[in-house]
Amino acid sequence: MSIPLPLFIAVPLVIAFLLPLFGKKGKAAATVLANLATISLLVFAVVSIGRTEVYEVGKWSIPLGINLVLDGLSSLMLLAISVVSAAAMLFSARYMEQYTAKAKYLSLFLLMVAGMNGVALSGDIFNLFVFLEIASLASYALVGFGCEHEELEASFKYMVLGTIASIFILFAIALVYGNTGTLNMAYISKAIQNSGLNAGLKFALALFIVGFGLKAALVPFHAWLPDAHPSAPAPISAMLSGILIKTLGVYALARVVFNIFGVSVTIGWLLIVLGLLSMVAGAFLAIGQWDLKRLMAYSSISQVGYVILGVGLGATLIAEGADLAWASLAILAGLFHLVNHAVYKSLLFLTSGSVEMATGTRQLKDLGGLAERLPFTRTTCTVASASIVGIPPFSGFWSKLILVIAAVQAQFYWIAAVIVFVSLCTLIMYLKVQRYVFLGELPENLRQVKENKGSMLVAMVFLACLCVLMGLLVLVPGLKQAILDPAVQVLTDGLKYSADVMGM
Amino acid sequence: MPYALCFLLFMLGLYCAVVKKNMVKIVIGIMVMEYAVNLFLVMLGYRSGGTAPIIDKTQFDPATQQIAAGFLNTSVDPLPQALVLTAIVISLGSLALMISICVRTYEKYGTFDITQIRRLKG
Amino acid sequence: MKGMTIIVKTVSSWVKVLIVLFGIYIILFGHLTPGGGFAGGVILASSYVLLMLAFGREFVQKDLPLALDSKLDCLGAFFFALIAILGLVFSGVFFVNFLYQKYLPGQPLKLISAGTIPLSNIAIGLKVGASLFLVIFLLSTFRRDTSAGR
Amino acid sequence: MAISAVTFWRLLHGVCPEQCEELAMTERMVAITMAIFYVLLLFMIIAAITAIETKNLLSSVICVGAIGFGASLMFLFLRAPDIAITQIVVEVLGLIILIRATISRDLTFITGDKEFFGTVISVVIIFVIFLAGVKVFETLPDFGTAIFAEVPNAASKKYIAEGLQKTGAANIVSSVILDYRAYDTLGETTVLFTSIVGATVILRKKAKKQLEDPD
Repeated sequence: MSIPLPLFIAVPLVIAFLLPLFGKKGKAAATVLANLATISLLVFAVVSIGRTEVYEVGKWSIPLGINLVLDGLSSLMLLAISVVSAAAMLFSARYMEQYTAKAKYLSLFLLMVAGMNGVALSGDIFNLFVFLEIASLASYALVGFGCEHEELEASFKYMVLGTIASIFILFAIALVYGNTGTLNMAYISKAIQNSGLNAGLKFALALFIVGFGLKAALVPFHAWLPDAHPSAPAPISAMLSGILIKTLGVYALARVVFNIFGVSVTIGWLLIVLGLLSMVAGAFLAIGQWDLKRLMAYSSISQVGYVILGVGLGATLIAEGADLAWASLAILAGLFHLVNHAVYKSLLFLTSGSVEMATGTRQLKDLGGLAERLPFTRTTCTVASASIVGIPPFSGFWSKLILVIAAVQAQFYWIAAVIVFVSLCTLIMYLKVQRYVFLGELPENLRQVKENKGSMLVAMVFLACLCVLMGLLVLVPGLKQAILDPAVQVLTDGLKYSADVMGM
Repeated sequence: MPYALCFLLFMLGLYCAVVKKNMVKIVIGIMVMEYAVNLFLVMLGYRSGGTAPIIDKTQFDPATQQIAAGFLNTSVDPLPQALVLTAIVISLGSLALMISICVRTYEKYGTFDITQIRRLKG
Repeated sequence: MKGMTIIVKTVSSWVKVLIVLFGIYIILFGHLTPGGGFAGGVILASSYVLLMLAFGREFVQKDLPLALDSKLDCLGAFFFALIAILGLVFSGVFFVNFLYQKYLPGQPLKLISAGTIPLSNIAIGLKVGASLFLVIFLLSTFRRDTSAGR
Repeated sequence: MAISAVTFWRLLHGVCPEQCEELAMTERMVAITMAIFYVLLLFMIIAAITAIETKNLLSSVICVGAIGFGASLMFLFLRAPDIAITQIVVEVLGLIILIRATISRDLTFITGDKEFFGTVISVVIIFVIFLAGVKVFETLPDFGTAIFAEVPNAASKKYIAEGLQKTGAANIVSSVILDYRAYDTLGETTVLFTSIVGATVILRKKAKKQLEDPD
């Protein structure tokens, strides 16, 4: 059975529109409904693996109307979004009991999911902008959900930078429209292939890179992330770090650079430099943090660097005309790391939420010795840490290994060295987390701490199992061919995208 | 040349949003940027001596279902106008949310000055 | 705040009717003349904002309770999404203008034409009017609460 | 003078009946329109500078209103009456929202000294980007020659030619936003919905409750 593509957006939207109608009494029903929505999205995403389709909304053939494009990359993103959102939604069922206005929270959550799905599926550049705004606005509100001093401050900072990024993107869209006269991504791509890049389009590309770079929190533009991600409630931190920055930033950037404008050596190196800067700076800043969630937020910057590095390496290799196999290897590493990071970083944030809910603090210096009190949280956190550090056989190991192999094969030995070095820094970070949260002496005031039960546990165990099993995605050839290879194919094919979309 | 003036407006807004230390001023800078982008989009679709893309009774012949050729050759581009309508609504939405955050922050901190609203480090 | 003087109250209660009528006109004729659901909705919202400024907040609360307003907001958005989904149900494709293409072509340049476009305008007008009034009301009440608290 | 008055009246009405077509195409009319554009743009830039630099927040907000109404007039002359109407009503509500936020606060005047050095650097950077950007606009088609007229098979051409027949709406902009690109409008409505839910969430009285509370 094939799912009509608009359902990916319509289901969360309609439920989000209805949720605020549930008052205080209908809170349980609202929670169940919202969970049903995310789980059905997960089912849709799994069913749609391997499908490629162009859906013309309103029966208007492109470029008259808007089209939705489902290809390998989109379905990979949809899968990642729905896995993380299903887990985070399950986690919030219990976690969000400590806040008021839960129905509105659930509504905003689903709106964010709908926005991300819309971005992943859109084949029209302006439509991509609109859905990007939905996801961003929902995330601004969710960051400030607690309404405390720090949360509001972080939310304002995030909102200002995010809105400036959105305006840059809109300006770039206007420039693209002024130069090509169309908004459909396939048609823009074709027009650019016919006319070449002129100064206007180059400026638009620069604006796109700044805009999406701000959304992805790459290093010169990262100022908002370490404030915004820790301030949000834990499931939202998991969503933001796990998937939002990747959909709005990395995915959109990759789509624009690879499929619309086409790669060039300059752009490839720009991405590599941005990726390396993010990796190194994020790792160094993370080591010095004493706030559990803030440490994880800085580590997100560093990990997104890996993804951008992989994608940028691929872009450089393609543009230099090197062997396509290496380029696909680098891109494979980047995308695989994207999925891996989505899973283990959201798990890490969920465990941090579990610790915070049990103890009421997230300062590393106030914690300690929780290994016995919180056995499940401890185990899942260890699994996630092992993954992020890259200990075999956990998922992070495989993506980093592939990235190193790709860098060595492309004869960028120093990049491989940096990757290994940053992995060591990551090891130090998470040893610190283990040492100060779970080992050491249990402080007096934490003797009565109890493990969280119910939906929170289920969500964490679900993600931990995924962390262990993710390695299979590259080890089992069938899975790799079904999920990762089509996504890599979309990027390596580059400008063939326009012909593909118009042909379907 | 009108494009350049429009871009100047955009840069003024950017300057205000980046340099100013007052929350309301930052919001104002963002609004100015939004005006500039909207204007720019509509300007892209303008034709000298054009007409609005709305068909009225004088330009439509009900008998033959034909639209007057004059309309087809002079109508300005409807697509950027549709985009700008969407963009205006989006900017109004983000304005409402941003002002709510400002007002709530003011209640907490008692000031709009972001140099004094600094509990988070870094 | 108990509102303004009797002159303002009398004038605005008259003007309010005109504004509401104008808003409805803009919404209903959105597919024929400039305007549309969004502009009309904002005009509807501004009529209530005028009432709020003239008579004070309690009066408006009686006329249009906040809970009802926020329900209207959700329902307006829901109806618009419903129009899209009905396209999927009736014509197999999301957002098809199924009324115009299948059931109710109407006469060009007449009020009843263009299928789902006027319906969408009405849904958007409802949604926009309710939501904008809601946010302005919230912002002004919020200010009063905190200043009273100090 | 008389001609310009007539022109002005016709411009205000946005639509141009046939009998003024030959008049509309005269260079004089185009020149007058261009002059109006320049005046409005300069007016908006001056208002923007005032809004940015004035110390009084309330005057600053009112200057923003002036930019908005300038933009609305500009839209009218750019033959976009839909946007002009929307801009005006949005401007009014936006101003109310902004004034609600600023007026009768303790602090309507901005005090405190500026960091001179940082400001200069930002001004220089922004000026350089501006100079770079001005070059970029030379790649666009000249002002007044719309891009869609030059591109073969542009979507906009079909909207104008077939919009009434295919969607039944005489207002082509309406047919674009509610039929051809209705999906965008669904997104737009959702954005507004999101921001309103977000605003109610941010402005709610109590955010956290004690977990021990038996609901």
